[in-house]
Amino acid sequence: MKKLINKPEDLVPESLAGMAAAHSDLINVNYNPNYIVRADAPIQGKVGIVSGGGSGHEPMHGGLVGMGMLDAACPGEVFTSPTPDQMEAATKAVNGGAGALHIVKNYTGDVMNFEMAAELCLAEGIDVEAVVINDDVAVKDSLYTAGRRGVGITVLAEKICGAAAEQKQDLKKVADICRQVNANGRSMGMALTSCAVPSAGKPTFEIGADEMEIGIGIHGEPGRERMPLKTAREIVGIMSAAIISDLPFQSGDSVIVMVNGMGGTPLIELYLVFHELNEVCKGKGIKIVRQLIGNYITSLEMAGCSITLLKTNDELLKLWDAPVHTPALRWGV
Amino acid sequence: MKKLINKPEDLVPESLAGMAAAHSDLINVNYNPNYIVRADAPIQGKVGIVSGGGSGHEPMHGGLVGMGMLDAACPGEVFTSPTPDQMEAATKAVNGGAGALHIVKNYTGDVMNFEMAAELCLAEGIDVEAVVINDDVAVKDSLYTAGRRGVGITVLAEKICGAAAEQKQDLKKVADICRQVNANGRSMGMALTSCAVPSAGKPTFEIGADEMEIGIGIHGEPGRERMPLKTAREIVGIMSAAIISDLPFQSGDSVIVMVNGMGGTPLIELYLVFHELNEVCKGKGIKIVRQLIGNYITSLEMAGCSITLLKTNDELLKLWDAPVHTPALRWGV
Amino acid sequence: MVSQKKLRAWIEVLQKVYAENRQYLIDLDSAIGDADHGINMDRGFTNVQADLSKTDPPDIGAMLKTVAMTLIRTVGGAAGPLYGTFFLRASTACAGKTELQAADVVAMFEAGLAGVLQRGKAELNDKTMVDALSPALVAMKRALGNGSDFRQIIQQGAAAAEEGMKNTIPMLAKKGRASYLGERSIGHQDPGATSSYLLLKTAVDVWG
Amino acid sequence: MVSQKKLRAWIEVLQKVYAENRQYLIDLDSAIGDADHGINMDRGFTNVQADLSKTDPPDIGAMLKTVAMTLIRTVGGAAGPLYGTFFLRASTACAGKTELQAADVVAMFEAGLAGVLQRGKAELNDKTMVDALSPALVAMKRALGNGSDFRQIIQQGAAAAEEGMKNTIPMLAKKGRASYLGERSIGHQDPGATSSYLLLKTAVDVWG
Ligand SMILES: Nc1ncnc2c1ncn2[C@@H]1O[C@H](COP(=O)(O)OP(=O)(O)O)[C@@H](O)[C@H]1O
Ligand SMILES: Nc1ncnc2c1ncn2[C@@H]1O[C@H](COP(=O)(O)OP(=O)(O)O)[C@@H](O)[C@H]1O
Ligand SMILES: [Mg+2]
Ligand SMILES: [Mg+2]
Ligand SMILES: [Mg+2]
Ligand SMILES: [Mg+2]
Repeated sequence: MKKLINKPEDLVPESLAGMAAAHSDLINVNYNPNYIVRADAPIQGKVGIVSGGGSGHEPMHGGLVGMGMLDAACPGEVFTSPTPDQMEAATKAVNGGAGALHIVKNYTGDVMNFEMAAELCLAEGIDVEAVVINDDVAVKDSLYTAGRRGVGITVLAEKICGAAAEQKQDLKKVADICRQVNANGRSMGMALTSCAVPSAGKPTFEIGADEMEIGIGIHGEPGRERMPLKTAREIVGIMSAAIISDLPFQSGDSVIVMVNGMGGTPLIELYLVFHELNEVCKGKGIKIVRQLIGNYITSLEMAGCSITLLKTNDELLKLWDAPVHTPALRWGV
Repeated sequence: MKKLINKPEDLVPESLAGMAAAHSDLINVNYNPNYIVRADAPIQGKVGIVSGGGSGHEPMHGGLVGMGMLDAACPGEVFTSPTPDQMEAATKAVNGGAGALHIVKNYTGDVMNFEMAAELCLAEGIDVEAVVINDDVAVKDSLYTAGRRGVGITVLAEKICGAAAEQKQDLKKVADICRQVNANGRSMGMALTSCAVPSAGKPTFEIGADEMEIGIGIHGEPGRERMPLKTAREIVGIMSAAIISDLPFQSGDSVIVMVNGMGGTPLIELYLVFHELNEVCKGKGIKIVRQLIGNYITSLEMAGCSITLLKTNDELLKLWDAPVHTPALRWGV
Repeated sequence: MVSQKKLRAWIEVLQKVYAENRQYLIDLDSAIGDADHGINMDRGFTNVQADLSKTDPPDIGAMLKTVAMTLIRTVGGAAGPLYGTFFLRASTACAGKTELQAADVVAMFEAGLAGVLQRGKAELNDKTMVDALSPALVAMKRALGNGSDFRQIIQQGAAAAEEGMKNTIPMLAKKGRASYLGERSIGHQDPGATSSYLLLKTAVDVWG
Repeated sequence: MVSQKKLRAWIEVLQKVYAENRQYLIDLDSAIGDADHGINMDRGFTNVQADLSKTDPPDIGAMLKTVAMTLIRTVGGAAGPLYGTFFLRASTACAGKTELQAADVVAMFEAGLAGVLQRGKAELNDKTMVDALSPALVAMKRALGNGSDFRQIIQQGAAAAEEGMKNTIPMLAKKGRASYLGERSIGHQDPGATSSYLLLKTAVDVWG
């Protein structure tokens, strides 16, 4: 598969160099170990919000670093969890004495690496709480498995926790809010085409010209079911039913919605998907109070989308509306 | 090619319905004829900035409607110019007595339809100036041909003219600024894969697994040259050389830069492209003072990118920095 | 001679013709344009058909005006204003008439072509619809001057349009989207010249 | 008995083995994971090789600690912390030693496996690297108890690892990325069990 890159092994650092050059007002980039921090870090007395994961999901996480959102992001190799030394260094760089929240997506690799990093940070006297995001309803949850994957809710949690931290709420409270967001959020994705990891050099999976994968993971992990391509209305029907019945979301609920592109799907289609979702929610009496539509948690050039619903309340909504200024998300400034 | 749609003929209105539902604070959508206007239109004494073109280039133009940018956008069918009745109705809807600027991309269809619309508006006593954007250096310019295509500079012109109109500058002045932006801006695109018009149902062009098209148009029109895929560094070298030598941009110039994704290229690659472009500009003494990196003027799901450079000055830069609040571009509010 | 009914039949059959040739015109436009000419013509004449079916225009001029306004309103692209202007001017040439003599038909095409030339500013050999329409008009005028009968006049117009359409193949495009291709436009038949040929060929089929 | 030099040779050859098996491990991980296990192992051991070449560790414990820290620092994913912890615990078991007797080698693997179990919390039959490592340890302990010679002990460990690796094919994954697949994970060999088998097979090749 064709890419706009030089060498696969240089993709991550060269892309980081582009971010550094483009957003020097917002962020600083550190290499070896790789991490991105707010230009004004550390902020005394403020909980540092640190996240990270494999690269290839841009703008998440690096594009979400800035005022009101992440203090630091650790980019791993493409689709590979970053390493504990990155997370440790990033956590130290943003530590303003109030500790740090690690927002971790529930993948074995991410969880274990963040665990090791937290051990290292605690050993150095930095207070760390980790919240593991696991919102993907495509995966059957169980105590005896790796459990659900962390997907779209990560973006919403980072925004909301970032706002809480900006208000100087303490680590316990910010972590509680993060758990609350995770508990009230659900997502599901689907793919029309595969992505290709640059250093692998070929598509991660094969998919027929008339097929789609429902429940795809953001690394191209196979989903719930391979089926013939359907209309957007039918697809949104399947995905929203799985999401809504899971929490369950109920008539009268207010929700923040994200219709997210996987990277290769044009915006015109994402707005159509949002239109269909809006119709479904109207029909069920679920009130969409805020929405994000675009590419936020992607899977390289994969075509497809994901839908995220977060049941919200006044507190969460106020945090959502609070100012944010990052390369990818900006309002109120 | 697979799409997240219902029926091809419903794509445009259903996607508009999604935009209307998502951004009711910013825009209103009118159907039959289709156009998008600022929620607060018309604004008395303010020049109305109207643009439009075929759909499939989202977020341009509909996503650029709002405070400080477009007053109205007319979406045509996919890759097909909108019609004079759309433009006429949109112009009337935003006319606050100070006339309207039509920002037209230089395609025969767009130019002729906007011409007919301007005739209709003038007949109704609305002052209209039209500026035709033609910044694409991939196409040889000549008095005896259709001339250069309008591409990336359109986005920058819409931002800058929108700011000038917001300051209540008059129609002549706003049109002059638009011509100045066009005269000082140059772009070029390239593609790794084809797009597919939904109602055509198959890729617009064939391209080999190791090939790229340099100088592609935003409708998948063939470009300057088909050649074997090169590294991002070489590709940026070719594109930036064509752009820089054309104006020409010179050592000491300050530029606003856009690295634009064609729709199917992931952000991680666009930042890498920006990094390479930044290196080229540094080497030539060209100072990048502002930049946009992302999908702004797309070609459905085509993979590839375009580069736009605009030679700027204090006046243009101030207009660039002025607040803007649209679905796709927002700062200062 | 052609009655208003026959003229209407021409327009109605054109809808079928463009529907049938949709893919063909798309393919031609894929090679040197943006792959929508077949979609545009099909959409335009389908709308024309729908609009016409709702009205009973008093004369040919009024009928062609409906055709023109619908094409302008629903086609877009280059073809919309061009064919829209073609039929708008043609309608003026037929104002108040309920049947057309051979000379009227030629005058109608002449007015239409003049509109296309004024709107699009193309010249002969620019590789556009003009390269089909213009030879067709020349041939029809010659046949009219020769005293040929109605059927022959239209037939000769269609034959010239066909030749003109084929002659666009080796041309280098100077107008429209294909002009962006420069040398690479050579070797492909122009989609607009093709839809213009179909306009005349259908006239022969319906009126002949 | 294995000298520090031979142990170092094992690590060095592992770099070649993972480079050679890069695509094989990618393909296995494509089927039930995210197609990076070959890339991860290759990157990790290439970095180990580079780091080792810059140092001359006084004993096996120090050498394995370098291996562990480099893996932790450069692999990421699930494999990084798991193999990192494996070598970290193995290094502790070999602290201060410059050569290992058969019992030391078995103790080294036992400590490593304990680390993997603690870090990953997988159980036997969860379809992970534990399904290769755990049978290997059982076989090596049995062979050691039987009084087998050094070569036999390692050979029997590798044979058990190979069998364990193959036994992962019909298993339903309960840990790691493959567990997201549920029933669809059945019928594929686990990539991590495969890289663990290669660890033991290479020991046989280098030490045997
Ligand atoms: N300036 C012009 N004058 C006459 N005909 C033109 C001109 N420009 C384009 N055309 C015709 O229009 C045709 C393309 O129409 P269409 O594909 O519907 O529009 P678009 O190029 O906007 O997609 C061309 O094949 C050509 O015959
Ligand atoms: N909890 C666990 N315990 C032991 N091994 C595990 C566990 N989770 C995953 N593994 C092993 O890790 C392998 C995948 O490694 P790798 O592909 O490098 O990481 P990732 O899954 O993060 O992409 C699996 O094949 C499996 O053998
Ligand atoms: Mg991985
Ligand atoms: Mg078109
Ligand atoms: Mg066309
Ligand atoms: Mg993997």
